[in-house]
Parts: sequence; structure tokens; C-alpha cells
Amino acid sequence: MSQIPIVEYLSLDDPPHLVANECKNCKARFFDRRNACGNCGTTEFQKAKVSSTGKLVAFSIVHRAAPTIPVPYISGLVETDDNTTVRSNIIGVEPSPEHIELGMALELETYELEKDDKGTACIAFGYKPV
Amino acid sequence: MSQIPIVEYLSLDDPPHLVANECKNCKARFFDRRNACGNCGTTEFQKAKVSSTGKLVAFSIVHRAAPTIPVPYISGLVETDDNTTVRSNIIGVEPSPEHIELGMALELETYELEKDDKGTACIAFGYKPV
Amino acid sequence: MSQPVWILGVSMTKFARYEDEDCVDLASTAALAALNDGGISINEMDIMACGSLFQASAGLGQQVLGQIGQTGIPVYNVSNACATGATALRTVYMSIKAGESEMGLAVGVEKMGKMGLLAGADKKADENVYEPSGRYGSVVSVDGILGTNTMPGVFAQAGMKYAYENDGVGFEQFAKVAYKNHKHSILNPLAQYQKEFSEEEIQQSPMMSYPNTLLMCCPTGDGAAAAVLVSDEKLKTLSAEQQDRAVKISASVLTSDPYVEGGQVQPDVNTLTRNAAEKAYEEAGVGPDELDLVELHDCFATAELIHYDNLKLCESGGAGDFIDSGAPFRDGKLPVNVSGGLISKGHPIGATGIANVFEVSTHLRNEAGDRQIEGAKVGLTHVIGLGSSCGIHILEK
Amino acid sequence: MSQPVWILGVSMTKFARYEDEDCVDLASTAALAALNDGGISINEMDIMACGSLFQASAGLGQQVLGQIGQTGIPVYNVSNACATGATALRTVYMSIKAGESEMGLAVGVEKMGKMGLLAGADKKADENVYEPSGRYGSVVSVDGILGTNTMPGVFAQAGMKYAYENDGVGFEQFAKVAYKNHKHSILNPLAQYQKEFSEEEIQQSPMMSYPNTLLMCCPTGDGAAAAVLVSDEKLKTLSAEQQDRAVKISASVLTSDPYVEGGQVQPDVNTLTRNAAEKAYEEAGVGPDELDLVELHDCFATAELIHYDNLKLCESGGAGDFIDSGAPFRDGKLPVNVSGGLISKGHPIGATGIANVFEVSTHLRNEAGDRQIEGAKVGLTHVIGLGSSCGIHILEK
Ligand SMILES: [Zn+2]
Ligand SMILES: [Zn+2]
Repeated sequence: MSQIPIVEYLSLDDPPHLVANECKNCKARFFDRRNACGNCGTTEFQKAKVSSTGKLVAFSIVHRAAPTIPVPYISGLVETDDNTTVRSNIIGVEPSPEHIELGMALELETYELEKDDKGTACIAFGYKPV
Repeated sequence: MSQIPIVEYLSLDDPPHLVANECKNCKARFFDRRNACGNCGTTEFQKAKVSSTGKLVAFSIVHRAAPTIPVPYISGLVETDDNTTVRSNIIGVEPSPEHIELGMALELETYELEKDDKGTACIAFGYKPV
Repeated sequence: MSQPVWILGVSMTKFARYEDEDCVDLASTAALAALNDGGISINEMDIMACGSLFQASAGLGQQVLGQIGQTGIPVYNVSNACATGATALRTVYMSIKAGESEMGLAVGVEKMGKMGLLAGADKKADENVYEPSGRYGSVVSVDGILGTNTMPGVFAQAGMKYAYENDGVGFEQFAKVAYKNHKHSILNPLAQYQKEFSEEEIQQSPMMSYPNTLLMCCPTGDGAAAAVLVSDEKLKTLSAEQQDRAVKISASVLTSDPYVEGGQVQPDVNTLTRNAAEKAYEEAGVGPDELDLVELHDCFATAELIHYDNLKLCESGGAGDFIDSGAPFRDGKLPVNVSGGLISKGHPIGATGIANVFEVSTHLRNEAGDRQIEGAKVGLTHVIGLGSSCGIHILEK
Repeated sequence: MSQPVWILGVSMTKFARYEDEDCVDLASTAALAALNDGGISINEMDIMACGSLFQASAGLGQQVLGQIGQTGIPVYNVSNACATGATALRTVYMSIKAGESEMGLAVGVEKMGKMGLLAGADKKADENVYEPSGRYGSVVSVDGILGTNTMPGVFAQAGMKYAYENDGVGFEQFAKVAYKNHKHSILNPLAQYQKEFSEEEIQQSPMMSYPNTLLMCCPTGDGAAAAVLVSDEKLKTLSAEQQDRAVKISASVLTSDPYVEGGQVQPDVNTLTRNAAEKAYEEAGVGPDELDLVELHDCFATAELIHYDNLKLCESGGAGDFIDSGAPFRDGKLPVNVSGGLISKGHPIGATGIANVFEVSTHLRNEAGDRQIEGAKVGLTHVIGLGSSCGIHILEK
């Protein structure tokens, strides 16, 4: 059964992890396709594996979204152990303020979001409490 | 049977004619809803009946248009006898360059364009050779 | 140093939902009112700048001149997210500073109707075979899966990050910000809403993106604002009344967001505001403690709170204490958003960055009626748009 | 008088259809190339202006900086129909003139794909009960009933009006303009098309809007162009090579269309061009007879012909004779559109007003290779967008 990651910066290699385009000059990390470095303007990049563990530095519990998105869900900013900020849903936690603690330890988890008409599975990721 | 003009500046009063918003201060004429005068900036207007005869000062024979528009058709700029420029289709003439003469005398003519679902007729206008 | 630029006339329409008026109508109304307020004719304008976000491609500036006086002057149609109006104002300012113009007209306008949340559209709803596309090689729309892209969510997270890094900030403080602005708006007849709500009502209104409830979010709406700017030299040739009512632009600053780690996943709304504020205070030779009132960009309650700190209205890390102390209320130490702010006055995007200049100028001129902040001499206006752009003006009388 | 502003670096991408690159890619490519051409870093830029018509609301300027160097400088996103790129350039120019910036980056970009005719959309296709709406109280879409709103038609009529008022102008003259530009383009590797056509082929290609046939209309396409501007004072601190290659902006003018009778029914493309030309010649202290080459806005063959007259390249009323005499061919008295012009080089709207500056600068620097106009010292660039906006720059070496 074939799989495809939801975004190219998610690697499904075992174990799944995020991969950044890291500027060779200044080490700034980016998840998108690059024309040059947004920090220093140079154009050489290397692939960098991003740590899959980190902590929650900000969140919102979203109650209004596009019709296809189940609400409420938790959106969070995660600072990984190697100091890269990632945005994702926070999973495995009740979406109410009393269950979410700023600073809590998190780890990356992948899951199957849905399949397309050819049966290919879209693999998404989130962060869950350690 | 009810009728409605294609634009508010077409009056269907007998005989049909165009009506401009004329600036009381500088006599500039406008066909649209006004906030002030585009020429002098003042804000008082009166209705002015536009002459229904004039001459052709520019044209194009349009061969590509939205699917609902029959092509080719002649688009023209008409300078009326009271020196107001009007844009409209030129009707009653073959849409080929050899049948159209710049400077030719024209007069306003109205016609039923189509009806809506309530049977109201949309009355459009064009200019035809005198 | 170069001579200052002055505001000769300024106006805003009431922010509301307008069914029968289009952007050209609203912008023309505001422009005519600003010209009238300045006692000057469109024929005296040497430049026009027009800001609109959603009609940025429409050549609105020329359309407005077509309605109010088509004099052939250069027209700049600009857009910069929620800093669009400030950018229009600043474009006219720059032309005067460059010596190309003596006077100019800046207009900002927006019709938003009931647009909703400004979320990224779900661009792939009809697709059924995955194919990576876009700058992230995504196969489905990621909003709501890889976190939120919506405005309420982004500003909610910005507020929560501040709460994580500083003490004394939480849901109650954010709610109090909204309480203040709704309360302020009852004195402003130009506000879209003029209704007071209790802190409890605000906390219990429908949750949009925690911690922002519905009453902590700005509404969508329609409106326009305009300003006539004049050079120092030209102002001296005008009437005593015009000179008396003119408001000095002591600083005009526009910044974008510099690179920061994390800025790629959520636009940074802090650093560019801090940079702009620092530059503006320096340019004006004015410190935050000298301000008599501030109109800042409270698109969401969480945003206002963090900008207390970004604009140095409070001590570093002290935004929670600042609102708790009552300082930014209209009878407090430093009134913030006495207009009602975006939360209650409304936020027709292109108009906002000139409407806040209208508000502050009106107080500096002692013409604000019921909502006048007595003796106001110095004020600051601030807008910020995601993606990102920050405009700050310091005005003095 | 104030010191001149210089072009330090300038670039354009090939105009083409790009499947895999978005506006940010194209604009970033052009920006990096312009910086590289100027031997300068993004870190030295004090301002950035970005022009795009169809993505005017997208904050493209900030997105480009995000890719090539997010330094926190003020960003202006501008749009002005087909004068969008020239407006971006001029915004940077103005900031330098105002003393706010020493150097700045202007970028223009567009992706048009296969958009077709830029006609007004048929907004009422689904309606079935008439209700007057809009500024004219229309009950159906009037395009094609009350004449044409499409670009080819508007510029066709503008050409035919000139033909009505002047002798020696007709279908053959308009076709000859297109013949010239297609012929020129075979020497320009950056042109979207590089193919020569006979006058007969041009006349017999599918009729779009008489007198403009398909080969007399600019194609839609994608592309970007960028320029780095520098103040006179700052230039003097740079290397000898940079100073040698710098191109002086002797005039930079932007106008809108003043009121003329008839302008309400068809946008006037003449008066604002005449006004801009007059101002530019005066500002530069240069007459049309001193120009070595001109890149003017030939969106349609009819447009180029009338601009010969508007820009005073020919005697008043003599545009027909001018093209018949061969004067605007590359070996003629005053070469016009040696790049191939919009008709063959292409017209990604936001890029056009900087791409023409690239073309003229490249000749003035004697770096135009096969298509070099020998000994070119003075050139003029011209763009005009409907609704209306005209940008003219005079460049000198
Ligand atoms: Zn780097
Ligand atoms: Zn008038």
C-alpha cells in the first residue's frame, strides 16, 4: 500500500521525522522550497534532520475552521530540542485549556489522514505529550 | 408588457434618448452615478438630454468576446451633435472595414435585447447610419 | 534635518456594513471630507495614494479621482495587509519629503461584507489524486492539520507565547482588553458597534480560537478614511485656521518582519513592531512616557496585549499588569484605543491605518467631543499586517 | 537641484510560460540577478517595492524578502495596471529622493498563464430577473452590447481615432509596427517569442479586434524583472566598475489621466502620456531628437503607433509617415522596441515597467550583444495602464 507525506518536509523513513533545508552558511532552517536564505541571502543548503522531541511554546484551541476540519482542535507551536520551531496540531490531548500546559514535553507522531482515489494514504503528523 | 433600459442613462421616453448627469458648474457630462465632478470637483448636477444624432469617431470590429456575445460586432465611439462621446455597438452595418466610414453620420436606435424570467424586456441601444 | 510634514485634513466614514455604496463611493466620501476638513481643493493635490487590500488590483485611486477631480496627478495603489492604509499615507508623506509634492491625498478603503475568518481557502477540495504542490510540496490543504493559519489562531498563539514567556497573563487579561475597547466605543459614533459588554459576557461569548472569543475579535466591515498631507513650507502660506488645526507628523515609519527563527511557521508580529517603535520614538524625539493616547492594532485582544510591550507602553514583560492596573482605559495613565479599537470600531482593512490617524488627530485638535482625551498633545498610531508589515506614526500638536 | 538616482543593477527573467515556478520564484530570481548585476547584497537595501497586478494583495514583496533576505526593511506592494512595474521602480526612487534610503530594490512580476483578453467578466450570467446595479444601473453585462471593454478593442479604437484625425494611418501601418517588433525579437533571447512574420502573415493572422490581428496583440505570459537603485552620494563610495556600469535616471515621471470629454466612455491613453513625456523631457533636459532608443508600450500595434506621436518621436500627426519611413526599425533614425516590444517579447504585466528599463540600460551599458544599438547614450522607457497610469523614465550613460 503506497503512502505519501502530507508535506515534503515530512520524511516517512523509519522513524518518521521532519527534514529542513538548512543554510550552509548560517544554519537557518526552512521547510519550504528555497530561492536563497531568508537570514543571510546565500544560496547553499543541506538537508537537516529535525529532532522529533520538543516542548509546547504556544497554542490555540481552534473552534471555527473550514467545514472539512473537525473542531475544536489544538494548534501549537513546538520548539524542538534542536531549537527549530514547528507548527502543527497537538494530538492525544483534550482540546480544553485545563488539559494543555505551556512548556509541556511533546514528541512527533505520524498518522494516516485519508486516502486518495487510488488508495494512496496521506500521512500527516502531529505532536503528542511524551 | 414591462420594459427596463439596459442602463439607467438610457431613457425610454418617446423618443428614447440618453440622459447625462451634467455638472452645473462646468457642464461636464457623466453617465454614471456621481460623487462629485471629475472635471471641477463640485457636487451639483442636473439631468441633460443628450442629442441622439452624431458621427463615428472611432471603431473596432470585435471578433473575440464572451461566449454569449455574437461576433463579429462593431464597437464604436460616437460624438454626438452636442459634443458628448458615447460608446456603443454600431448596428445596421456589415461588420467589415469596407462598410464602415470614420466620420459617418449616425443616430440612436433602441431594440429589445432579451427578456428576463418575469417577461420584462431589456431595451438596449446602438447607433445606426442615418 | 528636513522639515516636517503636516496633516491638513483628515476624515473617516462610519465603519459599518454598506449595502448600496461601493468602494469608490466610500473612498470618495472620505476623500471629499478630508479635503473639506483641510479647507482645500482636489486641484491643490500633487499626488494621490490609495490603499485597499481586496481591491488592490482595481485601480481604485484613479477611480476615486474620476469621481472627485481627475487632475492627472500621479496615483499609487498600494497594499500591505492590515498596514495598507498606513502605507498609502506614508507614500504621500515620502513624496512630500522628496520635494516632488507640496500636498497630497491618501485614502484607504475596504468593503469586507461578511467575509469570515480570512482563512486560507481550501484549495484542493475537488482533488482526489495526491500530487505534491506549492512551496511545501503539500498534497492536501494543511490548515487545521498542521496547526492553524487563520488570523484568530495566529494572534491567539502570539498571545499565548507571550503568556508562556511572562507572568500574569492569561484569559482574564485578554478578556479585559476587549472589555475596555467595547466600553470605549460607546462614546464613538463612528464605531461599527457601540455596545458595552461585561468581562463575563466577553469570556462566555462563543470561542473562536482560544483564548480569543467572538467578542475579542474584530468584526468584518466596510469603510474608508482619508488624509490630506502638506509640506511645512506650503502650510505656512495657508490660513491661520488651517495652520492652527494642522497636526504634525513627528515620525512615520514602515517596517517588515526581519528573519527570526520560527518566523517561517508563524509570522512574527513582535520584532517589526519593536523595530518600528524604536525608530519612531527616535525620529520624533518622543518617549512612550510622553504619549497622551495610543491607537494600536487590536485585531484580536491577544494582539493588543502584546503590543503594550512591543510599543514599550509598559515595562518589559509587564503587559498583564498594565491592563490589570487600568492604565490603558480612557481614564487611565495612558489611554489605548479610546475609539473602541478594531475590536469595536471595526476593521475595514485598507481604511484602518488612516482611521487611527483620524482618531489621534481629532483628539490632538481637541475636537473629539464626548470621547475627548483632555489636553492630548502627543499620540501614536500603530498597525500591523501579517506577512508582515508594521506602520507607526507619531503625531503632535 | 537634487542629486540624481542611479540604476546599479538590473535584470529580467526570460518571458515565457513557467509551469513549475510561482511568482515568488520568478521575482526572487530576478531580484537575486539584479543584486548580483549590481555587485551588492540584499543587506545593503534600505527599501523594497514590489509590483504585481494579479497578486497585488498577496504581500509578494515580503514573500520575496523571505526567500532572499528578510532584513526588516520597509516594503511597498504596489499596483497600477500595466504601469505597475514602473510604479514599483518609482517608489524606490522616491524613497531615495526623500533621503530615507541610499539603496533600494524594485521588483515587478506577473504570472498570467493563458488568461485571454482581460475582458470584464460577465458578472451576471446566472441572473434571471433584471435589477439595475453598479455605477451605471445596468441590468446585464454591457460588454459587447454597448461597445467593447476588452483591451484589444479599446486600443483598436484609440488607434482608429488617430486614423480619423490624421492622414496616412491605416491597417497597413499598424501591421508594419507588429512586423517590426516581431523582426526585432529574433535578436533577443529573453523574448517570449523570437519569430519573424511577413507583413502579409501579420495582416492575415486571425482578427481579434480590427485593426488588431492576433500577431498585433501582446501575448500573455510569465516573468519578472528587478532593479537596484542607488543615491548619487552612495554610488560615489562604490567600486570603479560599479560606477562605470551605473545608469543615470535623468527623469522619472508618473501621471494619471486628467479629465477629458469622452474619457468616461473609453479611457484616454494619450493625454497622460503627453503630459508625462513633456514633464520627463523637461526634467531630463533632453529632447526627443536626442534619444538613441525607446522602449514604449506596444500592448497592441495600434498603441505603439499613437505613442510615436504622444512621445513626440514624430511630427504631430505624422505617426503613419514615421513607421512608413522606417525610422523606428533598429537600423532607423530612432529605434523603437528593439527588444521585440510587448508584442513579441511578452507582457507579464507587473514586470513590464522594469523590463523596459533593463532593455534600455543594457544598451546604454553596451552589453546588449547581438541586438546592441551602437553608441546608445540616451534612452526612454514608457508604460501605460488603462484606468489610467503612465510611467516614463529617461536613462542616460
Ligand atoms: Zn543563511
Ligand atoms: Zn464640473
